[in-house]
Amino acid sequence: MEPSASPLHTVGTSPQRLDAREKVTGRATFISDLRVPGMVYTKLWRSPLPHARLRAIDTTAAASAPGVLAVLTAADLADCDRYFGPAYKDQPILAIDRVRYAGEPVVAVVAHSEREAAEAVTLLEVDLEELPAVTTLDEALAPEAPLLHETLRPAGHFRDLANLRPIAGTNICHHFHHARGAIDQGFAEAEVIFEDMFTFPMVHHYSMEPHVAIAQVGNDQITVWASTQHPFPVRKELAEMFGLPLARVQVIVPYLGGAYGNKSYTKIEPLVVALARKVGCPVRLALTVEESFKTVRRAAARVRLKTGVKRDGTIVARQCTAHYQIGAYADVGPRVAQKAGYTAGGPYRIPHLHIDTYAVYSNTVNSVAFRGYGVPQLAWAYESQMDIMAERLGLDPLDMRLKNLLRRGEVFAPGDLPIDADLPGDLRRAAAAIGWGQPLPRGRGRGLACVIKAPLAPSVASALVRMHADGSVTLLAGTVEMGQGARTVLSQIVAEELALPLRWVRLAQPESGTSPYDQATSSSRSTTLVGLALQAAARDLRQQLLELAAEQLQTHIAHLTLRDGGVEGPSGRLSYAEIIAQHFGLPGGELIGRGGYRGERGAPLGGVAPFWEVSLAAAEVEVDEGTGQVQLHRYISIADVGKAIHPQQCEAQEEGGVMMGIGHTLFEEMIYQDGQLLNPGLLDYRIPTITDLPGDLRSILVENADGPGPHGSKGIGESGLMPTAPAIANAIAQAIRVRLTALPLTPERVWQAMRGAQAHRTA
Amino acid sequence: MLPPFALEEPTSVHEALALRARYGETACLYAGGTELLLTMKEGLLRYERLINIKLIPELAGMALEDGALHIGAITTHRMLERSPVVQRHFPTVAEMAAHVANVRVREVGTLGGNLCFAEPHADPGTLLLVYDASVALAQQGGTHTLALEQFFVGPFEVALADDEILTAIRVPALPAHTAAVYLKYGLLERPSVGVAVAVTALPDQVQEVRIAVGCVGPTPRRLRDVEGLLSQKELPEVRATLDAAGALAGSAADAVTDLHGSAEYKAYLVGVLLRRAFERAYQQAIRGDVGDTARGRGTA
Amino acid sequence: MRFETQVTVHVPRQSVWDFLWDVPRLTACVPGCEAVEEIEPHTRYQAVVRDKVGPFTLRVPLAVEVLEATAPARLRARAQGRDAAVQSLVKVESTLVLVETSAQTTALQVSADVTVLGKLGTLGHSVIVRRGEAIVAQFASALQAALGQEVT
Amino acid sequence: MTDNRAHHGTATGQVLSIHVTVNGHAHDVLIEPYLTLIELIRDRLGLTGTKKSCDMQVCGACTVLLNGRPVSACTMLAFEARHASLLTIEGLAQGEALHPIQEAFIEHGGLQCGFCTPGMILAAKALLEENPAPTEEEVKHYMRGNLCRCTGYKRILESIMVAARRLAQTHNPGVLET
Repeated sequence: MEPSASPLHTVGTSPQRLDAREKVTGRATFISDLRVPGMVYTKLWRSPLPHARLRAIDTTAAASAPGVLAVLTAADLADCDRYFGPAYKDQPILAIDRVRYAGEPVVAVVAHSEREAAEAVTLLEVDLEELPAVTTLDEALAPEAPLLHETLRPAGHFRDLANLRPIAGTNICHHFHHARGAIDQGFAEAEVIFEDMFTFPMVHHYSMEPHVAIAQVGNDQITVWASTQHPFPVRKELAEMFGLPLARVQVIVPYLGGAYGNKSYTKIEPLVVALARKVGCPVRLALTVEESFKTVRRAAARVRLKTGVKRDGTIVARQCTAHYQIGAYADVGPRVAQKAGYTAGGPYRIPHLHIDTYAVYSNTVNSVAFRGYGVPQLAWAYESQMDIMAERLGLDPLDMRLKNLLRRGEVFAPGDLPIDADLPGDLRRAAAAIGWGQPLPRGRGRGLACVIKAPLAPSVASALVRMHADGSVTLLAGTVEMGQGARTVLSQIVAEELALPLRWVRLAQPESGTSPYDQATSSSRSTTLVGLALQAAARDLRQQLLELAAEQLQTHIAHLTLRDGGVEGPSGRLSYAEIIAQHFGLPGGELIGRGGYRGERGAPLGGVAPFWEVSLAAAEVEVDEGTGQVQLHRYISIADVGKAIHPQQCEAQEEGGVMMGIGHTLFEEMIYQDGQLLNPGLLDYRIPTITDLPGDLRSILVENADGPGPHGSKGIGESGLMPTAPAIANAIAQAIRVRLTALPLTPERVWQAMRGAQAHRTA
Repeated sequence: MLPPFALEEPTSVHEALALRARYGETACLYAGGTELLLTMKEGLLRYERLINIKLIPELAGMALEDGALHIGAITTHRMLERSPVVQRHFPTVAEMAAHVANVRVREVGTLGGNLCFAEPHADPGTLLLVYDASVALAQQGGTHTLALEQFFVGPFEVALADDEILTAIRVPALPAHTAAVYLKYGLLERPSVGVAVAVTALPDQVQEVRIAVGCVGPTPRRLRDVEGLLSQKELPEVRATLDAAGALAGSAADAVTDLHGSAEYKAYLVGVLLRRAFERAYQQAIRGDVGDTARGRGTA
Repeated sequence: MRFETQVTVHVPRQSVWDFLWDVPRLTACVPGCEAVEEIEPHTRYQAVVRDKVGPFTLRVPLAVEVLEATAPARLRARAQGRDAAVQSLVKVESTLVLVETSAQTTALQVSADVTVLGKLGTLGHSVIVRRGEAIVAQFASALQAALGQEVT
Repeated sequence: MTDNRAHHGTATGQVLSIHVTVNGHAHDVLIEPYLTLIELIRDRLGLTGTKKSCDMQVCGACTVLLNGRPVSACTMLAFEARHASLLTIEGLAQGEALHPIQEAFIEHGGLQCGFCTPGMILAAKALLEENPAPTEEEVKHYMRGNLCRCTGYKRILESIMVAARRLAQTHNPGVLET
């Protein structure tokens, strides 16, 4: 049959999500819903101590418990490389000789049922010899601090981590230094110098679906159904650890129940594979929420800023020293410190810049990728300090920002992409939308913030578009659908190129063995870069169609156009089905289009930013001067999306980001005491609810079609949450003339600050 | 995942008491289970048996008995919230119930269970104290009543013997010209501070003030010393005393520093909520619209 | 969590010190302390401590180790153990400082660093804090009482 | 530990036979008294639309309707469904005809990753049956116990308000019930 002539030119419209129907009916399959025949279950014994030597493990009672198939420790896994990690291969599948954080997996019990495995875990006797632990930055950085790792083995996964710089004899696993201009000269030229310190706590992603994986091993082959944003890096790591060719490792990723970075790179996959190898049947590990809290978090940070300005508000110099408290194992910690550090100057013109960031190990849960990738920690500092400076200089925070914001085309860093957005224009829109400058009742205030982030660079993506005999197409790409709407948006991009109705386009779920390589579903890159790869593949296919049609219609390509699922020319029209049937001489076969994206190398970090992810926000708050409680009346979020392929989802991404940002701004914090996480669950760790929705939450999309992606698009996946904290803190400062420098801005912190200020005024 | 247990389902209080007597500490009464099952899943509590008391007719239902509200032990928070009788005669109780946890917990959780489990961060006990509520405790010998104030012993601890069952809660009507207000406050899932105030007043004449504080201390408690500071006074004098009363209430609340905040902050909040609750209750009392609102989380 | 308290007893410091090594009588002062056995005199002991908060009971076999004994002034010990049923681990490092306030009176400073790891946290931090405070206070007053008998 | 296993020993034997109507279909199932409702729904009945997240009645991902009332399947005993009518997300649509709430969530972008969606939609259904014309404040109050980490809630709120208007138009919302 012919594809119906349903409306084409889908780009820029907001069609129904292609996954929506499955998801509202409960038919969408998440990994936690999968059942593999013969599957058995594992539960883990985790260390209660933050740092200890493993003296002895008595597994006898557990091993003889009902339903138990195997009880495994690191010693049983010696026949593979037992360490993994994207920056350093420093994380063991199960603890080896030592445990480095409370919650680290030590023993795995495999049983016929989850219940039997859980019961058997309580029978394990593990003898630990406690070692001194470091759970804060100060402890970890102390001169005589116990070291978490004596030796480090770089993983060589990232081009931009080619030269990792650990500092020997310390817990610092990476020191990133970046300088422009001459800092001393800069401070000499400055008329006023500001020095401030800001802190950002450990926070947890809380994806609704905790980590889960199922592994099947056999016939010299590994198959893993994994809740990962990174099927290809996971495949690489598994292949290396278990000594298999990439072609023999299949990583399959159905829908993810949220991720936000917590399912980036390798997490629990090596463990389930190792266990499946031992017991000879498929093994499933589904973490509880508490276990996810003990698996991933955002890096805490302490940021010191020394900024020199002219009295008129012109910034001349900035020195930024930021320490990121990462966990017991590096994961992407070093890269977070580096990539975020690179943008520590913010979206501002700062001639003399001197940046040092450090990733510091501690006996705590691993800090992993988390939406914003280290930038929210720095933006919290530099956008708060911007208002501190404006106030002291007697300037309007809006004017001071406008004076220093980089203009379109200005150099951000030599060799990197020049600024590709109209930042002053965007900021004016934010200010206008919030009614900047208009009078407010007592207790209310407004705040602004603008942030810039560099995406993953250089990166690689490849894609295939298979057109079947009836003209419908299957897209093959490595992008994971984790809620961001990639399946819909990427399908729109191809439907547009091939003049097909969206219904005729389907993006297959990523399977590392069959989907073409994609580096990562992260860093706000899928629509833009995978979109480019798919667009190229679609154009390749389009060209094939045109050439065949030209031959079949005996005309020149120049006279042909694609419309409504067919090719039209002066001498007539052929549907794609007809073209394919004529070409193969039967109603079968298929045409395949190939496309790819390869990032440009160079720039200070090794890859040129394909685009800058800029984000601006304006907030209006009211502070209850009795309790210190902050109420958000209005919040405006501005995202420079270049071109919105699916406007509704772009706005929704922003809104989701903003609410997540409101969480770490107002209440989220993982609290450690005696080396133990005190609040690994929703009774004591509070994430935003629908009642936290600001009175008026609006996201404004800036569309200047100036992005590198299809139709001028840019990524905005992280934009929403990056400026939230400083925008709100700046509004609070305007409302009650109190400046907070530690997140979260809990009512108690606000109250303490108000009291402090009062005491200060009366004194 | 719950540890295994057996289920007993008595259909009369008599039968239930017999089971209590037979199994003692190895069995636990089960009504809504919202708190019990959580702690059992955590492995903190293990019982050989749960005794489901929801099939016992005597424990169900709500009724007005000579002005007082009789609430069967297995009455859920939702029933309290939605009962026309409660909404009409004890609107503050209905409002409080409407703000307990979330709707799913309210649908299942019972008032009796809530009081017996005595999780310190709970709402109902605090408000019911200012009504001088009492609980009916059945024993094989018969039933005796105990003032709610005496019922609360400590965190997770109440004056309920192993051979007893709480069958009902009795909530006397407030005196004439009296309004009660319950204000709670918190950032986390469970409330951090709860303050209940009942004010009996004529314009500018404050006759009686009852005050209870919950969540902050080990148990909800009446603050009679503070009540004394505010009762039988002219309004201006009461207002002048409110700060002192708030401070006293704060220290009397016996706060500790925990994940909900510092003891200092909680003590301070008790004072803030006390002042706000008093003003609201006074205004309603003199307007004659008794009852009024218990306000939800963070809306102090 | 750190808990501290101080009591004064009308007993010479040396006799207080001696009392501290009278294991049966000392452990009688520790709330919930059941069996105690001496593994190695003045250095290592094995004890079982039971505690109850409402329906929640904790039964912890504790390995006690004397870390420092400076007669007759200062005694430091560490106790550690885990309740398998509740999946919780308890660590207590306690210090007793004896200050001679007069020939016949001694001030006892009791301090304890208590760590409770694992599921027990679910009960709520405040509950554990209160129990800790209570236990240290009970211990101190029990000591006072026991030593009180000493003089009479 | 041994004392705990002793505990089990005395308790494990008991099996209950319950009759329950799930999404309109009658089931007679044998269950242990300690089986939770979510275990019955997901593991025994294979209805995986009901999701498990926080496991402590806070997040609402496991919300199902028991005789029309929203409950957390994670912390409810399965035997409580005895003689009851249980509605899970799989039972909301009539074949391919979606419930107006489902349609509203699709049109207004009330979902992203979709993990909270089944519970969210069922909670909204219970709300609208109880209060067919809620204010935004009433929706927020009722839905406070259903968490979403993706959407930021704005479009969920919109979806529910729109669904309410549509349901009000259809004279008899009951027809869509199972």
